[in-house]
Amino acid sequence: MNFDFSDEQKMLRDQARSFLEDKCTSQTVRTILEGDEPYDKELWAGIAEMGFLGAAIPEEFGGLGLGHLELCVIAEEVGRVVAPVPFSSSVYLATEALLAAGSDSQKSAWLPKLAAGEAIGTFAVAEGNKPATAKNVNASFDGSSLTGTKVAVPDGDVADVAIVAAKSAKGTALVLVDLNGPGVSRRNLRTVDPTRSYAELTFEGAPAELIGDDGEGWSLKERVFDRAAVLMAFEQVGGSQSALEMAKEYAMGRIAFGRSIASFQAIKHKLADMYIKTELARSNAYYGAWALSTDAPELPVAAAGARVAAIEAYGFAAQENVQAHGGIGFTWEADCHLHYRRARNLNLALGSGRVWKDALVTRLEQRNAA
Amino acid sequence: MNFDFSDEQKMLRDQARSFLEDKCTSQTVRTILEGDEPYDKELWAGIAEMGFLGAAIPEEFGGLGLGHLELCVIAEEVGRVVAPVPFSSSVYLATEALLAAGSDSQKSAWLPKLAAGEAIGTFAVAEGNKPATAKNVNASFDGSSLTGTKVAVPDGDVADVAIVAAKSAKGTALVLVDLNGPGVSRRNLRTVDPTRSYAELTFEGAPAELIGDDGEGWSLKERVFDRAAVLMAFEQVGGSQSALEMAKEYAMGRIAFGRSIASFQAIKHKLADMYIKTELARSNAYYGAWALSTDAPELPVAAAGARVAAIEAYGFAAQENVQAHGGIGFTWEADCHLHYRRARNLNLALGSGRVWKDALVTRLEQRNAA
Amino acid sequence: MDFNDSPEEAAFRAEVREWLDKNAEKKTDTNTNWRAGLDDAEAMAKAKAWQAKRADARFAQITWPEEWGGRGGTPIQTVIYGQEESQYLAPRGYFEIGLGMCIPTMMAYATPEQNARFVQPALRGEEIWCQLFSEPSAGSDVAGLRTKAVRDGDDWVINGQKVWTSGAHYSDFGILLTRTNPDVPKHKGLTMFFLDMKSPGVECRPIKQMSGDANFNEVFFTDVRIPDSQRLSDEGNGWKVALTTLMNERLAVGDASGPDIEELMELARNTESETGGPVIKDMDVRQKIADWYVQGQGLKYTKFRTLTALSKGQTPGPEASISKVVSAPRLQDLTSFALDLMDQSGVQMDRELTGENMQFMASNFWAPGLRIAGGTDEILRNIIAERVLGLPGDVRVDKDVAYKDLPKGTS
Amino acid sequence: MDFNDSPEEAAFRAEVREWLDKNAEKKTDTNTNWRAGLDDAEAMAKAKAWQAKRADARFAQITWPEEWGGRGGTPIQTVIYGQEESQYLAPRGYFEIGLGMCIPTMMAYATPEQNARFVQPALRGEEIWCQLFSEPSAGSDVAGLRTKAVRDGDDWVINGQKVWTSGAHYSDFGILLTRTNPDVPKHKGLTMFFLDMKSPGVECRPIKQMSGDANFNEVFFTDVRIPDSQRLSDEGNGWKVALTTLMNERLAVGDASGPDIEELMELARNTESETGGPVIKDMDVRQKIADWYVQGQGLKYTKFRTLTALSKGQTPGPEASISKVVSAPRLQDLTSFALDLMDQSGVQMDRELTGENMQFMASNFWAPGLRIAGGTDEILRNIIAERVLGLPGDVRVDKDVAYKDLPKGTS
Repeated sequence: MNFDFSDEQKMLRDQARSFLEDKCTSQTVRTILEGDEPYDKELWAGIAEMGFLGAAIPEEFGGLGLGHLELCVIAEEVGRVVAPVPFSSSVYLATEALLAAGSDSQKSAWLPKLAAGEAIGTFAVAEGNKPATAKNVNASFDGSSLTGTKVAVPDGDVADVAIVAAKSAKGTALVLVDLNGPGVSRRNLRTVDPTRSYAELTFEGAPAELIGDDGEGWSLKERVFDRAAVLMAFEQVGGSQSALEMAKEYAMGRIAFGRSIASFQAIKHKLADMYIKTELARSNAYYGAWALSTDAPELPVAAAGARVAAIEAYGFAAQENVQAHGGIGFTWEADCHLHYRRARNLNLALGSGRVWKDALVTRLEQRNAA
Repeated sequence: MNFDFSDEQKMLRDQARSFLEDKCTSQTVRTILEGDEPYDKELWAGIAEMGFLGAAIPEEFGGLGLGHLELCVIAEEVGRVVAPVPFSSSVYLATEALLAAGSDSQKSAWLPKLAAGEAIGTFAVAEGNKPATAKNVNASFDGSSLTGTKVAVPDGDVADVAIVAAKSAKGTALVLVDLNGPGVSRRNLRTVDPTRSYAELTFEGAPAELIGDDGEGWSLKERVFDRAAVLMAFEQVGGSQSALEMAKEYAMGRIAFGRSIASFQAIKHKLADMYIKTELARSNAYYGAWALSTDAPELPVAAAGARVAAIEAYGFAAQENVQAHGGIGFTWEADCHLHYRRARNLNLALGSGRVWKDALVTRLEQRNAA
Repeated sequence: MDFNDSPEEAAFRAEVREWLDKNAEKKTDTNTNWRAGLDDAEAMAKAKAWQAKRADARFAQITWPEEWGGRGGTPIQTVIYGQEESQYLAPRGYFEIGLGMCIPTMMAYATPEQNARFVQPALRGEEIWCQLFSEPSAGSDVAGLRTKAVRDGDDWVINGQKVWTSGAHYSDFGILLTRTNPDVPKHKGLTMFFLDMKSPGVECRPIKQMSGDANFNEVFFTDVRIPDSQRLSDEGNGWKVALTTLMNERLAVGDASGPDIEELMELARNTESETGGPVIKDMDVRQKIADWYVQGQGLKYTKFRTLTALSKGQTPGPEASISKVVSAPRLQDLTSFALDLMDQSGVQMDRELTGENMQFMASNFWAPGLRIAGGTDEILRNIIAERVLGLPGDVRVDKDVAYKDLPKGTS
Repeated sequence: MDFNDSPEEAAFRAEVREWLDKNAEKKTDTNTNWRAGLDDAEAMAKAKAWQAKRADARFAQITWPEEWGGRGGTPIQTVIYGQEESQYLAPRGYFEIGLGMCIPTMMAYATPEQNARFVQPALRGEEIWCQLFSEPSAGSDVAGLRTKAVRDGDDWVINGQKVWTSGAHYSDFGILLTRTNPDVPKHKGLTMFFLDMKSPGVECRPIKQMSGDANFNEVFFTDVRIPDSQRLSDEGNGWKVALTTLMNERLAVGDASGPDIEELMELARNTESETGGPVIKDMDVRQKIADWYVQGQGLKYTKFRTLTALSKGQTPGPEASISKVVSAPRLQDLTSFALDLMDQSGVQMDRELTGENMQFMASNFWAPGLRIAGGTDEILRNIIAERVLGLPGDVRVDKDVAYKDLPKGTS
C-alpha cells in the first residue's frame, strides 16, 4: 500500500508552491481581475520555464516526460494561488486531447509549443445555453473545414489552437483548428470570474483537421474530460485548502466579545466542515490520480468521483470563507471573492456537479452490470 | 388580516392541552409501545367524551358542529403528546371521506359512531411495496363486494369501517366496508412505531358499498388526503414543538465542562434550527388550515405545502432531540425515541415527503398554467 | 382566520388608496421602477418631493404622535399604507434609516429645541440622516468599537472610522457611537452624539463589494469637532442609547430580495436537460423547488401572523426573527443551484447570451453579504436561541475587563 | 502511488494467509457469520479458543513486544492481518477493548508482578476486560464523573454508577476511573483502579437502546472494596492515566456499518416510482447516491492514506479523525432517505413484507447512537478544530474550580 505521492513528487510540489506563492500573489490575480489583460503573461512564461506546462508531455515532444501524478501536484498549487493563466485549458484539455488522440504530426506540431507556453490550447464543447451533449453539437466539419459557433470557450480569446467538437459525416468528430488561421472570429465574454477568460468562437469555413477517429469524437471528448476532471479536482482541492487557510487565519486573529472568533463553536465547526470536505475531496482526487496515471479501467468512475467531491469542497470552502470573515469578507478589498469566483468557474467549467453526479451513477450502474 | 386562531379556538386548544397532558403522559404512550394493546382505550374514550373526535362533524350527525380550524388546534395537541390512539385514521381520513362524499345514509350510519368513538374508521390505499397510485390499485369492486389485499392500513387491526380504494368497472372507486362483516381478515404488522397500529387487510368478497361517484375514486382520495395532510401537519407541528421543548429542557439542565450545554453554540444553533423549521411548518400549516376551513381553491397547493414543511420540521426535531440529549437520548428509557418513531410514522403515513414535493410542484405548474 | 381587513383597516385602506390615486402614478406592471431614466440627483429630488407630500398628508410616519407630524396610528396602518403604495411609482430608499432609527433616538434623547429643529426637516425629506455604529474591528460585537471621542472644552474631538454606513455620502446628519472611556468595560465607556455630516474632518468613501457594486460607505473621522450639546444622553450611556436604535434596526431588516420560485421555475422550464426536455421534469429540481417554496411560504405566512398580532394591537412575537436567517442562505442556495442548472453556461455574465438569467449570477454575488449584514447567520441563531428560546448566553470574558485591556485582533 | 504491498508486507501477508489456511475456515461468501447457529455461551467459547490460537501464533497483538506475546511488529502488519482474517470465519468482538485499551494502560501503570499475572490471560482470551469511565452525568465531559472512591485502611470503597460499558456482563476485570478528591478542580481529583468484576457490590444491568436492542451495560457500585494495590498510578493522577486509555479508543472507533451504496442502489432499482419504472431513474435519487458514494470513497481512500503513513512507519495524520463524524450522519441520512423511497411501506418492519429492506429501518434506529457514541458529532468537530486545525479551545469555566463547587445538572 502506497497511497501517497512519492518524495520526488512532493519535492516538485514544494517547488511549485514556492514558485507560485512568490510569483502569483493575490495582487497578481487582482491585476487581471481589474485590468484589461486576459491573463498574466509574465506568470505564464515563468510557469512554462519551470516546465510545468509540459510535465506530462514526453521529452520527444518538448516536455519533461514526467507523469500525471506530477501534473496533479502542480495543479493543486495552481489552484491554491488562483492563478490567472490558461493552465487548465492548455494543459488539462488541449494537451491531454493531443496526447490521447493526436497523430504524430499533430503532436509534433503543437505539443512542443504547448509545453513551452508559446501556444495556448483549448477545447470547445459548450453549446451556449443548451447542454453540451453529442446531440446538441452545433458546429459541422466537412472533412477539411469547420463552420459553426462555440460558446463559452475557456480562454478562447487567447488560445492559438482549439480542439472542437463538430458534427461530421460519421457522427461526431473532434477537430483541431489553428485559431490564428482564417475563418475564425472571437468575442470576449463577461463571466463570473474575470481572472480567467472565456470567449465565443465563430468558425466560418475555418481550416480544420480531424483528431482521433471520425465518428468517435464524443467518446474521445469523454475520455479527455475524465482526465481533465482529475487534474481540475486537484486545482479545486488546492483552492479549497487555500480558502480554509484564509478563513482559519482570519478567525484566529479576529476578536469579538473579548476572544478570538476561532474559539466560538459556530466558527470552529464551520472550519471543521471545510476541512472534512477538503479531505474527502483530496482522497477522491488521489484515487482519480492513481486511475489517471495508470490508465486504469476505473478511471471513468474515479474521475467522476473526484470531480463531484472537488466541486462540493471548493464551493463550500469558498462560500463559507466569506462568511467566516464577516463584513470584510464581502468587500472587494478582501481576497475571499477571488476564491468565490474561481470556485464557481471551475465548478461549472467541465460541466456542473449535477451533470457529473448523474454520470457517476450511470457509470456505477454500468460497472455493476458488467 | 386575521391570520391566527380565534380566542375561542385558543381556549379549545388550552382545554385539549390540559386534558391530553393529564391523560396521556409518556408512560401512557410506553404502555402501548411495550404492551399488547393496540391503542389506549381509556384515552380514546376520554377523547371521544371531550367531543374531539366529532369536532368537525355536524351536530345532526352527533358531532360538535364546530369547524376544521377547531380540529386543527386539537390535532396539534394530539401530536404534542404522541397520543397512542387511532385519531388520524378515524378523524382525518374516514370521517373526512364521509363528510366529503358520504351519502346521507352512510353519514347517518357511521358519523355518529365515529364521533362517539364507538366505531373506529380508516382509509386503505397503500399497496405494499408499490407506490399508492391509481394504476397500482390491487383490490377490485364488483358493485357489491370487494376482493383483494391492502397493506399497510393504519389502525387496520382495530378499525370497524374502512374506505378502500378499488378497481371498478368505471375505473377507480372508493368503497365503504364494514370490517366486522364477512370476508374480511386482518394481520397485524410490526412497524417503526408500535404506538400506532398497522395491519394487512384481506378482502374476499366482503360486502362493500360505493362512496362518492364510481370512477371518481382517485380524485376523491386526493381530496381526502389533502384535507388529512393539513390536519396531520398540525399533529406534526405539535410533535415538533414538543421535541424542541424536550431538547431545550434537557440542554438547560445538563452540565458539561462546568456550564449548561445550552450555552454552547453547537446546541444553541441546533435548537434555533429546530425552532425555525417548526415555525415555518406552523405558518404553512396555518395557511393549509385557512384553505381547508374555507374550502378554498388554494387547498391542493396549501395542503402539499403544509405537509412538506411539517415533514421537514418533525423529522429534524425528532432526530436532533436525540442528538441534543447525548447518550441518554439513545436509550429506551428516554422519551426521545417516542418522537423519533412517531415522526417516521407520520412522515410516511400519507405518502413520503418526496412524493408530496413532486405533487406540490405539479400543482404549482397547474396553477401557473391556469 | 381570514385575510380580510377589519372594518377600521378597510376604511383606512380606502383613504390611502384615494389619496394615492390623486397624488401618485399607478404602476402599469410590477416591474416598472420609479427611478427609470433618472440620474442620482434627479432621483433624490423626486424622492424628496414625494416625501414632503407624504409628510404633509401625515402618511410619512403614521405611528408617530400628531405633534410630530404623524397620526398616532397603528403599525398595521403603516403596513397597509406600504402595501398600497407599492402599487404606485412612489420613491423609496433614502429616509428609512433616518426616520426609522435615528430620529426615534433623537426623540428619546435630544433636547426639545433640537427636536423642534430636526424632526420636521427629516420627516419632510429635507434632511437625510445616517447611522454610524459599525466599525472594521467591531461588527457582530458593536460595543467593541474603537472610534474615540475626547473632550476638549465645550467640544468633543472624534477620531476613527465607521463602516457599512448606508447613505453616508448623501446624508446631512448622523448619529455616532464613540468610545469616551477605555478604562471601563467596553459597554460602559461609550457615548452617543449626533453630528453634521458636513463637519470638517468627515470623509466618506464608497466600499466596493465583492460583486463590484458599492452600496455602502466607510466614513473616516479626523479631528472632527462635535459640540457637547450634541451629546445624546450621558457620557458613558451610549450603549443604552444604541440599543434603542438597534431595536428598531432589527425590525427593519427585511427579506432577501432576488430571484425566487417563479424565476427558478421559469429557468427550469426553459433549460434543457441532458436527456432532452426541460429540467423541471427532473426530480431533483422538483424536490428543491418544493423545499424553497415551502420556506418562502413559511416566511410569508409568518409575516402574516406578525401582521395579525400588530392588527390586534399586540407586540409581534418572536416569529419575526427568522426572516433573514432563512431567506439569505436560501437566496444563496437557490441562485447557486440555478447556476448549476445552467451547467457550463452558468459562468456567463454576458447580457446578450445570458439575458434574464443574469439575475441569478447577480444575486449569487449579493447573497453572501445578506448572510452577514444586519446580523450574521451565526449571530441571528444566537439571538433566536437566547431571546426567543431563553437559552443562556455564551460565556462572556469581556464583561468586567477594561476596554483598553481587551485583546484587539484583526480589523 | 499504488495499492501493492511492499516486499516485506507481501511476505508477511503470505505468512498470515498460510497460517489462516491451516487454522481457520475460509468464508464461502461475505455474508457468512462465525456466530451462525451458536448461543451466547457457545460463541464465547469459540471466540476464546480462537483467541488462544492467535495468541500462540503471536498474531493476537502483533505490535506488542515479544516478551508480552507480540512480535514487535508494525501497525500495517496488524492491518494486513485484519484484512486477511476477515476472509475467514474468525470470531471477533470480546477482547478488543481489553487488549486495545485496558491492558496497554495496565502495562503503563501496573506493577511488573501484576502484569505478569494479567497480560497473558488477557492476550489468550482467558480473561476479558472492560473499561469503566462514562457516567450518566459525565458523557462528553468524562472528567466530570461522580463515582466516589474513599480510602478505608488498605482498601478503597467505591460507590457510584458507570454507563455505556461494553461487555461488562461477561468481563472478568475492568479499569475504573473514580473521584477521590472533590475539593480540587475536576481533572485533578481523579484516580484510576483496576478491579475484579466479580467483587461484591458490582452489579451489571443491560441498557435497552431506542432500537430495543441492548448492546451496552450500566454498572452500579455499592460499597465495592478495591485494595490500594490495584490503584494505577498516584492518587489524583487518574486523568493522565485515562488519557492513555482514551487515546487508544479514538483510534479504535470505526466507521458506521450498515447498508451502503450497493444496498441503496439495489433498493432504488427494485422500488417503483410514482410514474412507473425504478426510482433509480429519478434525478434526486441519482444525486444523493452520488453524494454518498463520494463521501464513502473519500473515507475509504482517506483510510488508505492513513495505511500508507503506517506502512512508512509514520504516525497517521489527522485525516483519520473524520471517519465517524462523516459516516454516522451519513448512515442516518442514507437510511432516512431509503425509508422515504419506500414511501408508505417505509413504516413496515415486517420480515415477510419488508424482507431485505429491514436493514434500512434497523440502521435508522442505530445511527442516532453512532452519532453520539465515542464522541458526539459536536465533540468530534471540536476535536478536529482544535487538534487538527489548531484553533483555540472554548472558554473553560471549570478549570480552576473545585469539583464540589461546580454546577451538577441533569444526569
